[in-house]
Amino acid sequence: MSITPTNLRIVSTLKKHSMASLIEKGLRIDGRKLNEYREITIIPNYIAKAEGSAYVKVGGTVVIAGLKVGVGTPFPDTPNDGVITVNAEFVPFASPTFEPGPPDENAIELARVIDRSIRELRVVDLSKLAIIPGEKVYILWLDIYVFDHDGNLLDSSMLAAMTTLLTAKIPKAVVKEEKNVELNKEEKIPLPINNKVVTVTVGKVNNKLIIDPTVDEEQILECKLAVSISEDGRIAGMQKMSTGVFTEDEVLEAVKLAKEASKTLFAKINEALSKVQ
Amino acid sequence: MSITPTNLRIVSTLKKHSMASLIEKGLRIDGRKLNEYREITIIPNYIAKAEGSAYVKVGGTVVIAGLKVGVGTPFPDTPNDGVITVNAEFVPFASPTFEPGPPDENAIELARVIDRSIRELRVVDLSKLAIIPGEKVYILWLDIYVFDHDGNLLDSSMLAAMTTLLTAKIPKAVVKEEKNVELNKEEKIPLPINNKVVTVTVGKVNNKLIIDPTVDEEQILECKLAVSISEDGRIAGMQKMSTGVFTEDEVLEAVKLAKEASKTLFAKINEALSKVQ
Amino acid sequence: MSITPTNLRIVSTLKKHSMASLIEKGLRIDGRKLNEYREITIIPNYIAKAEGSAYVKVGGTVVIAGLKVGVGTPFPDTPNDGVITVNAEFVPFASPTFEPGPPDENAIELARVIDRSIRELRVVDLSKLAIIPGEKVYILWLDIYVFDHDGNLLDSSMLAAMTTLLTAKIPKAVVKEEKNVELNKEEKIPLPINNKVVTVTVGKVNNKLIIDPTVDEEQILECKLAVSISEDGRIAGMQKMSTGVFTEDEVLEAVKLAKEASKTLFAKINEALSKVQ
Amino acid sequence: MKPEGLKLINEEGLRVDGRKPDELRPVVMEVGVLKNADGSAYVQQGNTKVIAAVYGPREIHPKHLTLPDRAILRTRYHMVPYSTDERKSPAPTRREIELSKVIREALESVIFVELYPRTTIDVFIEVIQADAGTRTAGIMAASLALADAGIPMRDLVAAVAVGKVDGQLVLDINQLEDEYGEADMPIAMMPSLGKIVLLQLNGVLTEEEFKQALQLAKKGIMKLYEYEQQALRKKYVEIKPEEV
Amino acid sequence: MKPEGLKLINEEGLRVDGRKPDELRPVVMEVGVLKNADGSAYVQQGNTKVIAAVYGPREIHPKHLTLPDRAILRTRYHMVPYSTDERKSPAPTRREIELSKVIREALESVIFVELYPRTTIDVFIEVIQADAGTRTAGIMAASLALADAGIPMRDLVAAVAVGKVDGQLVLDINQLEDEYGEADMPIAMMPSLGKIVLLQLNGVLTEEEFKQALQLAKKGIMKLYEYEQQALRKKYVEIKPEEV
Amino acid sequence: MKPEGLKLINEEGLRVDGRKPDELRPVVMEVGVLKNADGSAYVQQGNTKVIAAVYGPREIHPKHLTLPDRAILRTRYHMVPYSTDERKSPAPTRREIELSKVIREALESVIFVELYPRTTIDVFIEVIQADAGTRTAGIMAASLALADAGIPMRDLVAAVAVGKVDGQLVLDINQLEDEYGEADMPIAMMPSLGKIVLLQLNGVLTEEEFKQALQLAKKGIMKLYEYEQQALRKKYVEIKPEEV
Repeated sequence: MSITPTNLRIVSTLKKHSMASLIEKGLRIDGRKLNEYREITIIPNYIAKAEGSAYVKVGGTVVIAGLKVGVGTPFPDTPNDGVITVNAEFVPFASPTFEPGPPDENAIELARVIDRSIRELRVVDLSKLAIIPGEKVYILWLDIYVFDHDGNLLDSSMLAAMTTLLTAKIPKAVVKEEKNVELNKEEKIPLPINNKVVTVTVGKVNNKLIIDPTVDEEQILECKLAVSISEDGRIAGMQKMSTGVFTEDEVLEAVKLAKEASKTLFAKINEALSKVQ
Repeated sequence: MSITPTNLRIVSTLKKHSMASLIEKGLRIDGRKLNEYREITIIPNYIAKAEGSAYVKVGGTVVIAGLKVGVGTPFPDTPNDGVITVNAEFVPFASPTFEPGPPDENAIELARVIDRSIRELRVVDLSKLAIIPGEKVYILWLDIYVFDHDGNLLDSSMLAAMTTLLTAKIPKAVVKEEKNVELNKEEKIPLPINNKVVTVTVGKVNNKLIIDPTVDEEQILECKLAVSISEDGRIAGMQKMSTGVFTEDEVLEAVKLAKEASKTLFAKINEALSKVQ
Repeated sequence: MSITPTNLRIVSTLKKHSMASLIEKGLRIDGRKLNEYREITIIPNYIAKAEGSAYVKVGGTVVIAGLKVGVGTPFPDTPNDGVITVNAEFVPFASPTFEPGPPDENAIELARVIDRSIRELRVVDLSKLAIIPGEKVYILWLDIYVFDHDGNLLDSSMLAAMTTLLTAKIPKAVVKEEKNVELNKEEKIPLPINNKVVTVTVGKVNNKLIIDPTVDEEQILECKLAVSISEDGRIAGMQKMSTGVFTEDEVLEAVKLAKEASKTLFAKINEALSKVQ
Repeated sequence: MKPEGLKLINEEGLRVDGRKPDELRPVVMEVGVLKNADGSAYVQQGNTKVIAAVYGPREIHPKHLTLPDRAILRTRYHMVPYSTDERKSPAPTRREIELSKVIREALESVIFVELYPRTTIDVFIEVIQADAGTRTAGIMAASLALADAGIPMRDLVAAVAVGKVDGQLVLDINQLEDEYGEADMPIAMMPSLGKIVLLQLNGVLTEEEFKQALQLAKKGIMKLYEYEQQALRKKYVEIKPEEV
Repeated sequence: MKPEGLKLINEEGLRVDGRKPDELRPVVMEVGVLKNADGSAYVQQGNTKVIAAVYGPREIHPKHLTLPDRAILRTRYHMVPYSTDERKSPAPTRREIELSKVIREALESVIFVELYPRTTIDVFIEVIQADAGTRTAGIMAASLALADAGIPMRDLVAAVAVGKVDGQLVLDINQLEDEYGEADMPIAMMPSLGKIVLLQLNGVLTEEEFKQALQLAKKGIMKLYEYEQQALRKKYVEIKPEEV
Repeated sequence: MKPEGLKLINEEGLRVDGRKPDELRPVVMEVGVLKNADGSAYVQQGNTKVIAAVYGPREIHPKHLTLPDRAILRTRYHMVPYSTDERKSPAPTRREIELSKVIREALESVIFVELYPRTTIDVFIEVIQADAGTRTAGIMAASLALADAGIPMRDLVAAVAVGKVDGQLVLDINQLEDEYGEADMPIAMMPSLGKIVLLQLNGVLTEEEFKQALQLAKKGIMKLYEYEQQALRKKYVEIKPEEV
C-alpha cells in the first residue's frame, strides 16, 4: 500500500518563498542557473572488493554503487542471457527522513527506473554473459546505496550505476567437470557494454522547469519528471515521480532540457573513464 | 498469536434487537426463513486466463476463485500424487473491517477448512496428476479472493472453489528429453474429479439455528458451526468457527440442517455446470 | 537496529538495595556464596522424539534443548563436513518481559555465543558427519527453548546444549541408488564428540564479581561477562553481554572465577551422563 | 498412504498400542510447574507432552488494543522444533495459526472475561512432544493453568479426539491412527455444563457415526475431567486409564 | 526475445488482434459494483479486467499518521494470483509497490484532499485478469469509484498506453504488443483540464516519436473520457470503439 | 579449512601483509564527512572501510518507546552488499544483529545518556569494504561521529582485534588471519579511563595467552586513541603506523 508521506523534511516558509521567487527570476538560491547541475565528482573503482563500483557526489548528495558477480541459472524465457538485478536502499544513515526497514517505495521506484533504462537500451550485453547457455549464466547484482541525501537521488544513482558498469571487471568463468563453474578471480574481463545512459530529473516550480534540485528545493517542486537519455540522444525511459501535474508543453520542454543537460553528465562520465583507462 | 478482535463491524443496537427478535419468531430481517439461503449466482469460467474459475454471489457477498496450474516435485510421502494448495485472502477491498497485510487467521482458517474437505473426500483425484511419478507432478493453486463481504464467506468460498475445480481445464503435460516437462496450453483436459462437496455454516441466535447469515446477522450470532457435506450426504468436515458454546443436541440439529441445505447448494452448482457443458 | 530495552523487569528499590549490600558483604539474598551456582538439575533424553535432548533447571530457570537431524548439502567451503545450526528462542511463555515475534537480539546473541564455543572447540566432530563427501551430509539442528526465565539463561542453555550433544543418538545414513540417502531410524549411532564446553557468566556489582545471577540480581548487575571454558581449562570464547565497563583486572579475575566454577558444571554434566550410560 | 499390511485394529479388536477402542492413553497432569507465569500446567497424554503458561489479567500497550467492557485473550499454540518427527521451523505455520484461533475461541466462552475490562489474559501453549491430540492436551493444560492463575471460569475444559480407523470409532487417537485413519474429530467441552466449546472434524463420517463419535468423546471427556479435578487438588496426577 | 516470424503489424497495417494502429480495445465500464465500499467500479479493456473500491474519507489510528490540513491517500494496486499466465504470488511484488505509488501520486493531484483534514481516503485496485494496460484501466476504475463515492475531484482521470511495435506507434497495447514491442508509454490525464497526472516510458523513443505518441495517447484519452462520463450517467457502458 | 601450505607467519616472523606481529594496519580517519547527519566519520584500517553517522539527540514516536530519565540509543551495524567477497544480502543477518547489540552496549557506557531524557540518539555504521576488524573500525567511527555531533562522552572509544595465528598472538588481524587463525579477540576501551566497553573472544586461548592478548590489544588501542584525537583536531589523519 502506498501512503501519502507524513514525515517530510522541514524547510522554513521563508526559505521556501525565497527559493521559489528566485526561480521565478531564473535564479537559484545557490547561485546556479535553472538548467545547471551542481558540482559533480565521480570516482570509479571506489570499493576494491567489488567487481565494479563508483562514488558519486552531486552537490551534497553522495551515492556509492557496487557490482558483485556470481553464477546462477538464467530466466526460463531468456536462457542464453546473463541476469542483472538492480537494488537500491535509502538507509536512515543518509537522511533524517529515511526510516529503517525493507526498501521503501521510493527506493524501489528508483531502482526500477534505473533497471528499465539499462535493460531497454541493452546497456549491458547480457547475451555475452551466458556461461553454459540455458544452464549457467553470470548473475550481476548492482547495489546502489545513498549515503547523504541532498536531493536528486535518481540522477546521482544513475551516474553511479552507469560508471560502475562501464568500469567493472568480472572474473572469467571456467567450466569444470560435470558442468561446475568456477569464477577465476585472477583473470578479469571488462563487462560487455553496448551503450550509455543517464537520467535527468526535471522539476517544476511556478511553471518554471529546473534540473538537479537540492533536497530543500524538492520541498517546493510542484511536480517532477525523470527522463533517461542515451548517449545518442534518444529517450530511454521516463517517469513522472511525484504528485502534481504537467501540461503537454511542459513535458516536451522537459525532454528538451533533459537532452541538453545529459551532455554534461556524459562528459563527466567520460572524463572519469579517461582517468581510469 | 490469536487475539480477540477489536475492530468489529458496528451494527446499531436497535437493528441487533430487531434481527434477534425476528429470528426468535422464525423470521429474518430480509424476509428469509431461518433455513433459507439468499439468492445465489454462480458464473463458471469467469477469468479466461485461469485454468478454472468461478464468480459466486450469495446475497451481497462476492467471491472469485481461480485455479492456476504448474509443474513441480511431489511431496516425499505422496510421490505419485499431484499437489493442490488452497489459499484465501480477505483483502481490505472487500470490507471496512479487513486490514492490509498477510492473510489473517480468519482467511487461513477458511482456506484450511476448504482444503481439508476437498482433501478428505478426494474431490480431486490427485493420483491422476502425476506426470513422472516420484519426480514431476501437476501443482494446482486454488486462490480464493473475497471482493465483497456480506457474510457467510465460507459457504460462498466453498461454492466458488468447488465450481472452479469442476469446470477447470488444465493443459496437457508433455514429457521432453531429460525429463523436462512442458505444459501444452493448446490441448486442455478436464481436472479428474471424484466427488463434490459444499459447506453449510449454521449460526445460533437465542437457541435458534439459522443458515447463511448476513454480515449484520453475524454480529448477533452466539456461535457458528461449519459443516461440509458430500453430494451423497456424508459429513466431510466440521469446524466450530467462533466463540460461544453448543449443546450436543444443537450440534446434531445443525448437522441435519446442513445436510438439508446442502441440496440447494448442489442444485445451484449442477445448474451452473449444465450451462457450461 | 539494536534499541535500548525499555520493558525491563521491575524489582523494588528496597530489594535492589538489600541484594547489593549483601553482595558487598560477600553474601547473596538466597544464601549462596558469590561464586556458587544454584541447584542444578540435568535430565538427558527428556524428549524421546528428538535425536538428543536435555532438560536443565538452574535455580528457577528452565531450559529444554533438542537435537533434530536431517540430510542436506554441505557448505561450499567445508564440503566434507556436516552442518550444525544452533537456534534459541525466548518465548513469551517464559517471562513477562519476553515478547512475541521472531528471535530478538538477546536470543540471537545467546545462540551465537553457544554456537561459536561449540564450533571453535570442535565439540562435534563434523568431519565424521559427511555421508557422501561434497554432496550429502548430516544437518544438525540444535534448538534451545527457555521455558522459565529466572536468570543466567546462557549458562543454563549451554548446559542443555552440551548434554544434548553428548547423549544424542542419530540414525544411521544409508546411501541408496542415485545417491539418495535414507536415515534408518532403527539403527542409531552416537554423535561423534571431541570435547566438552560450558559457559560461566560472571556479573559485577559494586566491584564484586558473582556467578549465576538470578533474574532479580540481573537488574543490579553493572556489567556481565560470559566465559566459555573447555574441560581441559582453556578459554573457548568470551562475550561481554551488557552495558557497563570492566577494568583489565576485573576481566582477569572473572576468567579465574569462571575456570573454577566450570568444574561444578562439568561435574554435573558427567553425573547426568553416568546415569544414562 | 497407509503402508501395506498395516492394521490399526487387530483380530482381537485392539489398537496398535494395545488399547481397546474406547480406552484413553495414560495421562499425567501437573499444575503450577513454572515460576514466572501466573498460572501453569503440564499435561501428558500418551507420548504427547504439552506445557501451558498463563499471564494476566495484565495491561497492554497501546491501550486502543483493549476493550472497554472485557478482557481480551491472546493465545498462542506452538510446537517447538524438536517436538515432531521432522524438525519443525520455529516460525508459526498456518496450522498453528488456525489452532491458536480455535483454542482462543474455545477459552473465550469459558473465562469470565467481563470481570477484567481493559486488560489482556495471555495463554501460551508449547507442545514439546507431539504424538496426536496436541490441541486437546493443550486446551486442558491451558484450562488447568487458568485455574492455577486464579482466573474465574464457568467450568474446566476437558478435551479428546475421537477417530475412525479401519472403519471403527476409537477414543483418543495416537499419531499412527491420526495419519492412517479415516477421520479425526477433536472436541472440547465444559463437562459439568454439557457445553461444547471446540469441535472440528477432519475426515468423513455418516450422520450416525458422528452421533456415536460424540457419545464416545463425551465419555472420555468425563474421565479426563475427573483427572483434571484431581490434578488441581493434588497438583499432580498420573493415571493409566481403563476403558471409559 | 520475440519469437521468430511473429509480426505485430501485418501487411495491411493491422495489429495481432485485428485493430488499426490508432484503435482502442473494446471497453466495459460499470459503476457501483460493490456493496461494502463507499464507491466502486469495474473496468474492462480488451482482456484486461480491473475492479476498484474506495473507502473514505475515514478516520485512522494512530492519529499521528494523518495530516492536519488534508486527507492522506492510501492506494493499493494488486494483481490476484490467477490474473496472470503464471500464477502470481499474492504478496506484493516490487512492480506492484511501484505502481501503487505512481497511481497514488496521480490521484493526489486530482482529489480535493484539503477538504478532509485528518482523514484517509483508501483506493484499492484489484486486477482480476491482466492483458496489458492494467495500471491505466486501474486508474480509470479508481477515478470512477472515487466519483461513485462522492469524493470531489478536479476532473475524472482517463488513461491509456501507447506502444511502439515493429517500429510503429500504436494505441492501447495488448499483452503481446507489450511483451515484444519496443516501447510502452502509459499516460493518465485530467482530460478536460489538459493535465498529465501519470507518465511513464518503458522503452526507447526519439524526441519526435515521443511527441507523436503523446498526440496519439491524447486522442485515446478523450475517447475514454467520453465513455467514463457515459458510465457515470448510466452506471454501465459497453463499447466496441472505432479508431480514434 | 586452512589451504595447505598457507603460512600466516613467515620465517622472518612477518605476517602475510608484511607486518610485524605487533604492528597496526595503516589508518585513515576523517571527521564530518556527511552533510545530513549531526555527526559523521570515516575510518579505514587496512582494507576495511567504514562510515558512521549520528543523528540526535532527537524525538521519536511513539513516546512510550523512550525513557523518562535518559536517552535511548538505537544502533545499526550494517554491511553493504558489495562490501564482501560474496554479495551479502541487504537484509540484516544474525551476525549484524549481534554486532549492533554489542556496539550499542559499548556506547551506552560511554555517552552521558542521562543528559537527554525522552530522546533517542541514533548511531548508524555502514561497512563499505570488509577486510576483518569491521566492528572495531565501526565503533571508532561511531565514537568520532558522536564527538562530531557534540554529544558529551566520558572518553573516546578505541578498539582493535588481537588474533592468534600459527600459534602466535598478532595485533589488528586482517581477513586472511581472521579466516585461518586460531582466535580473534576484538576489544574496545575508553583508553584514558582504562575501561573495557566491548570484549569478545572467538577461538581458544589459554589463560596466559589471554593475558598477553589483553596487553597487546591495549598497546594498539593507545596508538589508535592518539590517531582519533589527531583526527578530531585536524578533521583528517592518514597514518602508516609502526609497530606499537
